[in-house]
Amino acid sequence: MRLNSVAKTVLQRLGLGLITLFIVSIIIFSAVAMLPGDFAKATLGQSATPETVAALQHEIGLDRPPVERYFSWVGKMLKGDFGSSFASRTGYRRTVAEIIAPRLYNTIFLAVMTALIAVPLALGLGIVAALYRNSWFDRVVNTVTLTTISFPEFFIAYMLAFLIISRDTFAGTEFAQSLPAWLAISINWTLNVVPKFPTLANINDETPFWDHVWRAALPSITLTLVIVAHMMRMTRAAILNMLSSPYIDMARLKGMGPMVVVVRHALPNAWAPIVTVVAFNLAYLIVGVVIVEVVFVYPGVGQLMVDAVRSRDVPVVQACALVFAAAYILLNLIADIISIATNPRLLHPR
Amino acid sequence: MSESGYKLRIAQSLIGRGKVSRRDFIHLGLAAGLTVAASDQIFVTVARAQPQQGGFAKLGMAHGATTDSIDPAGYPDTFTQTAFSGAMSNGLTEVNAKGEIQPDLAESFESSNAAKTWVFKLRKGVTFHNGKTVTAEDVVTSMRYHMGGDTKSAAKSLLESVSDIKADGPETVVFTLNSGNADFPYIMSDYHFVIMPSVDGKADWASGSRTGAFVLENFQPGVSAKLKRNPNFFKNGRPYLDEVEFIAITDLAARMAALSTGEVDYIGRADLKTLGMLKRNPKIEIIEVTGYGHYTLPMNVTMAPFDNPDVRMAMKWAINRQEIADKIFLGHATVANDNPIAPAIKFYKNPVPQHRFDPEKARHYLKKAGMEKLKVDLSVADAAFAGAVDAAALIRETAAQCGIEVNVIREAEDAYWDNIWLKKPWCASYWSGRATADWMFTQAFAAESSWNESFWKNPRFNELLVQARAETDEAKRAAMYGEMQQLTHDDGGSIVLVFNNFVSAKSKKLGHGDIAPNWENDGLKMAERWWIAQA
Amino acid sequence: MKSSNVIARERGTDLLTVRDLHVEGFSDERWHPIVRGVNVSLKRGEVLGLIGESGAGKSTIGLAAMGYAKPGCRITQGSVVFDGADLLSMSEARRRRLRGSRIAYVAQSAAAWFNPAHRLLDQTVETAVAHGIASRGEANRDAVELYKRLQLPEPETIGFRYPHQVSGGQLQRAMTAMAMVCRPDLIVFDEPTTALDVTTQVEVLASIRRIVEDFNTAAIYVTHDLAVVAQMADRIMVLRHGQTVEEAVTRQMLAAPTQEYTRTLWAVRKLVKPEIEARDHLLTIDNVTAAYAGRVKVLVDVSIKVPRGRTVALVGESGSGKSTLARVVTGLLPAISGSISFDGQPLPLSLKQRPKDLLRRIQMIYQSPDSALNPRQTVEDIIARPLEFYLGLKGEQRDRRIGELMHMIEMDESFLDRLPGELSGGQKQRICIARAVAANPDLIICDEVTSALDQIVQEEILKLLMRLQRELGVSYIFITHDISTVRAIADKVVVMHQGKVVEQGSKTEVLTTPHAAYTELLLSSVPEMDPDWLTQLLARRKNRGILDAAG
Amino acid sequence: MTSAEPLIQTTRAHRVRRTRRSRMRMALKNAPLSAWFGMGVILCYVVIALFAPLIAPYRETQVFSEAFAPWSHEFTFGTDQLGRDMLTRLIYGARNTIGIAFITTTFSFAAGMTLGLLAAMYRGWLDQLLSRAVDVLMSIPSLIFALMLLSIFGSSIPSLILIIALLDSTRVFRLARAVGLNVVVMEYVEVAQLRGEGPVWMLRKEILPNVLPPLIAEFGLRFCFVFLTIAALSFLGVGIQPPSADWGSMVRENATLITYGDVTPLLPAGAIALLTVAVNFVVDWFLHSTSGLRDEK
Repeated sequence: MRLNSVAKTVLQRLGLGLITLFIVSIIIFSAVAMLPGDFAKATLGQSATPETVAALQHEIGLDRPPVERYFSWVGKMLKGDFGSSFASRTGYRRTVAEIIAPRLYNTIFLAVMTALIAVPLALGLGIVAALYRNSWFDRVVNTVTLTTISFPEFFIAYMLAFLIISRDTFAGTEFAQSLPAWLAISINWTLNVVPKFPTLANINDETPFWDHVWRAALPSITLTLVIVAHMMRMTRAAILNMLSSPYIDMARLKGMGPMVVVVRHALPNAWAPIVTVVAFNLAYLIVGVVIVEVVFVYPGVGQLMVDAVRSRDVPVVQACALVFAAAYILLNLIADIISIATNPRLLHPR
Repeated sequence: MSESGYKLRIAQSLIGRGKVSRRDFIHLGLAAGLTVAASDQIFVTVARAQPQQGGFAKLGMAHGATTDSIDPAGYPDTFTQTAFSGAMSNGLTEVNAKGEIQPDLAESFESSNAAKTWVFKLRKGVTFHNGKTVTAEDVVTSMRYHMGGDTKSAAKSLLESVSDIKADGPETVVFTLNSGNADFPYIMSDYHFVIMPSVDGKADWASGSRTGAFVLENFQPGVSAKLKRNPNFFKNGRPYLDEVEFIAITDLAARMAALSTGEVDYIGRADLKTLGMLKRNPKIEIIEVTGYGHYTLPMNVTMAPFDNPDVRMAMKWAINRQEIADKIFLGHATVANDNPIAPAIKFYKNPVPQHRFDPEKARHYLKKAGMEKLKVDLSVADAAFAGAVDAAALIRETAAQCGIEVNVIREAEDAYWDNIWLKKPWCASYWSGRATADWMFTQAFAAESSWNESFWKNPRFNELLVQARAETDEAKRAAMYGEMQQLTHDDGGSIVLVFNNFVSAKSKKLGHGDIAPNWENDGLKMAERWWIAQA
Repeated sequence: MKSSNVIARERGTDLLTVRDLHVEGFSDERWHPIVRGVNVSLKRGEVLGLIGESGAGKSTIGLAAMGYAKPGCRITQGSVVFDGADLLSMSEARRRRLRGSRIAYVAQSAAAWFNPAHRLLDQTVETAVAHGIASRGEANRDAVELYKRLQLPEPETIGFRYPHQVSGGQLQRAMTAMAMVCRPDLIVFDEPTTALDVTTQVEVLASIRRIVEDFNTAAIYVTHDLAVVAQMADRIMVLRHGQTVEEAVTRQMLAAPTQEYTRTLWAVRKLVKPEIEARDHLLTIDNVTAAYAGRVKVLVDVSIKVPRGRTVALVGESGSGKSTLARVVTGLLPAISGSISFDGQPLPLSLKQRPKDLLRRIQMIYQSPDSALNPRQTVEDIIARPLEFYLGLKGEQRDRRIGELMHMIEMDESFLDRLPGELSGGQKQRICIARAVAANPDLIICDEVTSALDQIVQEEILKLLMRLQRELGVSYIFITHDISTVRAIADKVVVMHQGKVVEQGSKTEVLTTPHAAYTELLLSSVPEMDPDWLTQLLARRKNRGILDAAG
Repeated sequence: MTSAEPLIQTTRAHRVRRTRRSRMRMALKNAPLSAWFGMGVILCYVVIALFAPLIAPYRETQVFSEAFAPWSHEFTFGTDQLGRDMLTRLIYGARNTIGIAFITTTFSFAAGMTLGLLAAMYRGWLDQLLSRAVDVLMSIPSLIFALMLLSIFGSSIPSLILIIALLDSTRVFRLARAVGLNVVVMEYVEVAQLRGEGPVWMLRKEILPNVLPPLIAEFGLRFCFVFLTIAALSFLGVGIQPPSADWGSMVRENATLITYGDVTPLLPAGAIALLTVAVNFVVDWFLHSTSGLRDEK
């Protein structure tokens, strides 16, 4: 009976999700159609002549009216066929699925890796900040995280790259020479403690697992810096909100220590808002990392989509948009399910 | 010269072939009266200067997109050009480091019938990567791939003057042109015109089987391409490298960082802003070559106010080219003189006077055109060339001092070539340059060319263009091209700002000879020509 | 441990001694005194009642007795000596060991004080297990034993439920079990029955009293309800503004209070309105049935007549449907069937169908003035709106009328530019009354308008309402669960239970000779000032077997 | 009655006319140090933005001969790649950036808040329709979508503002709706409903004032994030028209310098960061003092 009502919610949400995907596909298709130029003109660029453009348009079917193209795309989609990239030629088919699959793997790899660092870190910092609110620790963590989110991502990425480069070059800079020797040496020593993470994350399908982890380190750290602040602030706020609940006073009056109060009594009730913000950030990790991908040359879906938009490769754009939208919808759904599962009121109705 | 000195010289020549070890060489040096350090120094210098066999190079390219393919109809940018045309394939001819044309897959070529008929003889016994021998038939189908009504090739227009190609036996190909063209072999060196095996009468590009120094091993569009040495390459001793990997690094800072941290050994298109800082790294060397490429601001001469030659002249005097070269290109560019022919090109003649920023002259011409003040729109985007927007900002300031108000409009980068170029009265444009004066003029200034970006139709110029093309007397040709260059300078609609330099950077462990100026990355042939110095 | 306690008790020493306690609270960026120099002493097994109005500091003293100050409060001065050790000067870790194990706490609203994320049993035994007093298994068995003693239904399995799955009275008993699990020497009860219905309250009081007696636990019993404290406490201390007013043994305190303030507290219970017969009816509710969207019916076949210029009291426990009836009359929840007529005319069932003038004639006053007043509007905005909206008053006319209304509710015009947050509870309720009266209504529905207020304030509000009725001839539907309020204001009484009218008639009729069994149960459950009332009631009910039926 | 009288007398004796202004003054008096710091910084920024032409040493687009000039007496922060004074660009950047961010945020709040509150008030199909539409918009990657829209409509400042405002308004909608739902169940809203008030009054007088605190806090945060969006968009090649200076684009233009430890790009980035931190300090205090969120006790 209970499970049924949860299952019903899930099914209902999945249904809504499918409708959302459908609308997203229409919006994206129209947007690409409204973009100036098309695939043929974009690839031929400055050297385009009307005849070559027409020939290319004909080959990839761009000479058909947009509505017809959309519905033939939908028809194939319903059969599970994502179609082929416009970059395909006769005898050289590049299906959208085979283009996206490895990149989606990379994107998810990076997202999971970052989440494994960022989520525990954010929860830990948030809990400690809530426990010792208004302490110097709380203030420092707050200000530092605020500062990290107020820098553009690419800027953080470049600064990390600077640190890595400085490992080798710091000693030779004028700045280092202007410093007292002991300071220069200790800075240099500190820089060399930092592992020499690769500034290029150009992995491919042959990259071994641990090498993949190693190469994805800098992108992952950048993203961690970007998302930790949000999650940490939310965790802190949610727990503080809970800490003003009577049952927390009760736990204290029962003689429970501060750690038990937060972990056993406040946290289980704070899951819903925390999970929501974590899901939001995970969605961001999958959907919004274009810039980090570009800066570290990490072959993910974001960069693929931007490339595809630039070259007006409609089938790829469509597929990327759907993958992103689906990720967003699923993550939110999972967050809702976790919220239900951690709330006895919803899980065990009277 | 002592005997040991003689041996030392012999040894020096052997270093390059990897036949003398460092230790042996130092012994020889000691025998010749040198110190250990001095002979080691000689060894290192020589070793670097001499090609070495073996090694693996990672080359960071400034381009690369997920839509890239090995199809020679495309090759939109340096990634595909360098990896697939330069490293993997060959054309009939190539341009050497001095800018001269030389046979490549062809053994020799000659023209007849006032440069209307061109006969190319192929090298014997050259094989594709799949083992098939290259025949004249393959050349014909490869060329036809870029011709005809249904071709999608970006190089189609280059072959528009070819009326017929036919194989004359297995090793001879005959091209028949509509009109004489003394520079036709240069056209054959274009990176699109790679020779592919013919399968059932069609050019088979998809298999990737070509004739080049490297065989494609792994290609991930927009990410990287890995190639390994072709053991059967027809040029003796080449290539030197065992393996190369081309890596697409489109972000400037990422490219610079990758070189600084040793992730890659070479980067194309270095960041000019941070070049000075990169230079401080002792392991890194900057390579700068003046190319044929140039940046222009075409004015549509069929539209007011640019239909008035005096207005065009006023504009030409209202721009500070030196400032643009210094600030936008940080000195890594050569000031041009409204003449699209680069100094390195044959028949180059600098027109007089040199156009420079001169408010007096600009006002003079403006007055001559009957105007006190002028207001014009300038459409730019960095899609035209990196720095176009900034250049426009500078032009706005200098033109203002000449009574010309330039309204800078930043256009969308996407579809810039489609919507802005050839459409707006005044915009920014870029030409990667052509190896010959004729080629450049024919594409960008000839009356009938669809890329005549200023819609300039000067009768005398067009008459000279046809004459010069078929003229075989060098001196007469030089005079004709000289006059044409003066015409574009005085009357033409294109403001040619500067010639760009190809600025790239490499780790010192990469060795190379003289660098070709025709394209970036050593004429796109770096993979074939470069090596890893052992030291 | 137990044996040493026994020895100590026999010696008659104090278990708890609070000396010169001062507590401050932080609000408006400032520290304000809450408790100002209170002394308390408590012997083993003794129950002390703390009584006073809200803000008297009684709960704060209760918590301070555990060495605890709520977040935002601080103990600034004094000592709290428990079994020979000062709670305030000992280390936090030592204090923590005492809490839960030797001093326990039972809160007012168990629903909020239980952690919604854990099962009852886990929460009950947490202290015992955490303090190492019992193993998990022992503690579980003991908890079940306590549940039994506290007469919880299904004691074996109720521990596996979550707090939201259990009723308020049961939760309050489960919380007592939680406090008892370590067999503490002292329990602080902070208004443990205030949020409960009267019939439930009786049972919980009985359970608490029994278990405290059984284990001979000392207790501090905090409440504002004199009748309740009379049943529970051995001694009573009266508090006001954080200071002790007087302290005495229960019977003596009830019989002969020495202080004026105590006497005013005692006097409140005596307000009674003489009943007046009705002449004609303003509102007639006929066979009305109502339900919330798609759910079970909350009102079944209800028929009530409201006499003009008189007060009808709607009595019942929570969930009896009395507030739903108010929503039906106002049109917020249109009835599914039945009809309502107002002043002889049929009343459209839905709010949307009623013309503005009809809306004006029926006004409503809510239980909690905090949520009924927009916190961002000044008093003037609030009172002026009906004048402008219904009557179209402007300028001087409007200002004059506002002045009249303020005078009517006995408040100065200086309050006009205050925000609700700057007023006391009683003042806010007066503003709500002024807002209702401003519309010149014929009928005002009062939904538990006094139950959130202190007793003295309650009385003032009731007097005000009665005066307004005399002056304006307005009719009231007065929803309440408090029988003394009914006595104070009603002409006619309607008793509701589970969505139905159980009994209705004139006040005297219903209150003195109840016909329905439910009415009788309800009336008999209202605590009286007699300290023996609970004992006698339980004895009487045991004879008749009522308690078992209701439990 | 008798006991009410003395109460009135005491309040009259202490009577202070409590206007909005005096309430604000009281709140300001008790503001913590961090809030004062935040307000000081914001005030400086606003003054700089308003009086940019008076403060800046040179014209916004004035070009000097030396590009990348070092810090000197003449050019406090040196010159940029075209030889324009960095300090001047920063000062004008404040004007353009803050102006654009402010207009954008205002638009997104006007739209998001109105629709969100309407959805909360009416529920039913209107709520469903708007909520689903917002779901759809939010499930499209916003940066890439903005890039596409800017390519379609051209990257002029008005379209930049409208597009960012549109994409931002989805979050505002969600927040406004969520907060609105908490307010519409309050009894004072029911009172207004019973009185027969129309939707405009309900929205403007009953609901809006009570949802403002969290929304104003969000306004502060969103306002800062507009800079970051502009910076991100200019990274992808669409941004503000030159030669106008804006911090987001300035960070982008000079970002590559940071990989060599040059501090130039830190100036605009630091300007953004300082403003963000300042705004957040003020927002935290504001939320605390209006206790819209029980963040701290």
